[in-house]
Amino acid sequence: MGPSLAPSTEADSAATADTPDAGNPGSRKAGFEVRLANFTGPFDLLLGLISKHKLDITEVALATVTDEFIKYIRRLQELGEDWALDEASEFLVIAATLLDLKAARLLPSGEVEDAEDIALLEARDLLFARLLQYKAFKQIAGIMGETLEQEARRYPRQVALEGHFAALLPELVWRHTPEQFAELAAKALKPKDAAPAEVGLDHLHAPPVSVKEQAEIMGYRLKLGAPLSFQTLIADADTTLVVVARFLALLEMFRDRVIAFEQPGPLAELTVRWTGADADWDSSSLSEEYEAGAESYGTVSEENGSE
Amino acid sequence: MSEQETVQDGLAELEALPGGARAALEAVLMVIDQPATSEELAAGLNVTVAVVEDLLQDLQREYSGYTVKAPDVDAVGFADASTAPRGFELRNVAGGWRIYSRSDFADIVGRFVLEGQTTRLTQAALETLAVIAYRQPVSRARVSAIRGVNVDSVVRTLTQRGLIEDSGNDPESGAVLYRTTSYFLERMGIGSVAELPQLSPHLPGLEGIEEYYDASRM
Amino acid sequence: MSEQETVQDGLAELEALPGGARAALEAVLMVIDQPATSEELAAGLNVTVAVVEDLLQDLQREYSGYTVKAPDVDAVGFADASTAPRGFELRNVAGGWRIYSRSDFADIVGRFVLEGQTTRLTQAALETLAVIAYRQPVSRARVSAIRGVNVDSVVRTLTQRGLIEDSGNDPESGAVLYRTTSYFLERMGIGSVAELPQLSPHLPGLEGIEEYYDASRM
Repeated sequence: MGPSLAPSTEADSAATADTPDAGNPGSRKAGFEVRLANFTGPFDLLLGLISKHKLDITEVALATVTDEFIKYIRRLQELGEDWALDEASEFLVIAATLLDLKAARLLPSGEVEDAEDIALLEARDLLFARLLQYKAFKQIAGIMGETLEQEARRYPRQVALEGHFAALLPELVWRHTPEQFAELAAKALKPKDAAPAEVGLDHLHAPPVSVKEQAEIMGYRLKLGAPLSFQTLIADADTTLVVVARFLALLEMFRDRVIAFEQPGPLAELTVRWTGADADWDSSSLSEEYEAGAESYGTVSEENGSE
Repeated sequence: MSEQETVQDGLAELEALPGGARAALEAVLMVIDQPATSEELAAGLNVTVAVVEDLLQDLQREYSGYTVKAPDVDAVGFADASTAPRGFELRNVAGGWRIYSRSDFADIVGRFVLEGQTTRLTQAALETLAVIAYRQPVSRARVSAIRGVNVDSVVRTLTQRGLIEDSGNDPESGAVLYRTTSYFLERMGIGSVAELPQLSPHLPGLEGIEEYYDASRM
Repeated sequence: MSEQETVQDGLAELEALPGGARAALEAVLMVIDQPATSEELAAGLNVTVAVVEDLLQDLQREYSGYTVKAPDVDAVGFADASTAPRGFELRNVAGGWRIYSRSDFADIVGRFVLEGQTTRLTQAALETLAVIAYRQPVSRARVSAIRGVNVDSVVRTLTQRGLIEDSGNDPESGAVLYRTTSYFLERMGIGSVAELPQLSPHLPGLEGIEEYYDASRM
């Protein structure tokens, strides 16, 4: 602690600035309402109903929700509301979870025949739990943020030891030669590569199917211009895993706003159309939920928030 | 000489000084730069933990504006200066005692103390911190799975800020596990992670999922 | 609005806080590390120097065991706690004010300080010292970024041990910069920092390391 004596307006504002309650989605979400054939109400309530099984996720036209949301955000921007971006990125996270959820629910759920089907069923429940958990942690994070801010208004006394006490300290034992010290410095200064999070075990159980790779294939086909049905897109898939990977890839691409879905009704044929203005889009912008390395999905939600 | 006697001598010695044991404790509180436990303070002052804890509570009350003798003060109809809150407070956080400036004066104190000022955490950092706090020890991959995004850079920032730390490796996967630090407790103003708000009220419609998802941890 | 009025407003504002202007001044004095002059304190509190000097003298007297209302206390024959000296004192050293532990308790404080002190630097302290030695002058935030952990307490230890010192503020960020001391050179057995061994033989592929850190400089 080496406090400076210079009065600082910057430090001052850091200590006093009020944040709009960044952690409480309830208070911020209040504005956005979803209007669907089978549901009208705030987005949060929609999530709540889905999580309580009172509304089947497969009955929710997510495209409609998204369209409405985009309209809502545009309106906010026109009104000069500066938290539109926050709300938009939060929506993306939640919508992505909903999409995953819907993806899992839409998968054929007939007889449980093999381990793959069981895995898919479990994945569906996990997604469910994840959605709930995510919401809970979001609320808790809001509470923690408020606590941290309140607590930051107290400054601990942590002054340097007074000279006469410092003089009492026993002489340091020092056994390093300059060379050993340099070695230590070299070690300490070496850039630290992020340690691998863990050793992946997935490949031991199933042949790897890369969502990213499938996204590239989907992207290539769709960029030709003509809308394609999902059936066409998976016609050459030789395993269920490839079908799943392609579907997830499409969801990811939808999240990247480069494609659009059309589906006249539940379980009707799903048509996919390229809408990306950016002809340069490639799969490297995909989330690393499936692939390690990229950062793109992270950036939207990582950098938004209260700053 | 028995230990009991030594301890008694310690107290007698302190009481002989101007201001007594209470002032001696105050003097020690002036030089600590991190929370000190009542055991550490008792050992340093050579008195029992019970004595130190009484003294700490006295001081805490006094700094907050109520002297132990408040009724007497009322009785003589004289509002002594010591019944007004002081500019600082004594708090028990992260398992130890430490003196802090009172939060009412944050704006003024902030003009003098530039460092130690922490910039506010982003929403992403807060959420990651929350997950780690409630799931510790936990790997980055697991936090990622819960938050649905890659958390590597946020975890790095939190580590640099001293809010979380490496707590060894998962015996199965070998993944680095993270836990919150005592500095985190200090910043939250709590004594231990057990004092964090309950998570369950924030989990809607949880029936069954809890056991399924994470029986051991909720 | 004249300057005089502004200053008066500052005082009224302080008096409205719990404990008033005196507590506000106390709050500042309790947490500053470097002694502050009455001018600096007056500027920070937004009151006149005369007001601050009155308050400082009040506090100094009170800490030493005499409240401003001591005669009243005598009159009612009641020795209030606040008339006993506190464990700390307010001293004016080299033109600046700061709160210190009271010298009567030097023995006790000294004993407390010595307890738990080791004569050896921890690995964390050594590595931090090494980073500072080779990157000086350098801010704590940058050392933190390089080491990937919070180094606040280690930097305090190294300062306390006289191995590093404050070398002014970064012109851009205002952060305190640290450099090694002549005591450090003495312990290393070298005449100047220039005599520290070159790093390159120990660090293959060092080229570009500067850019690496500067890019992510915080």
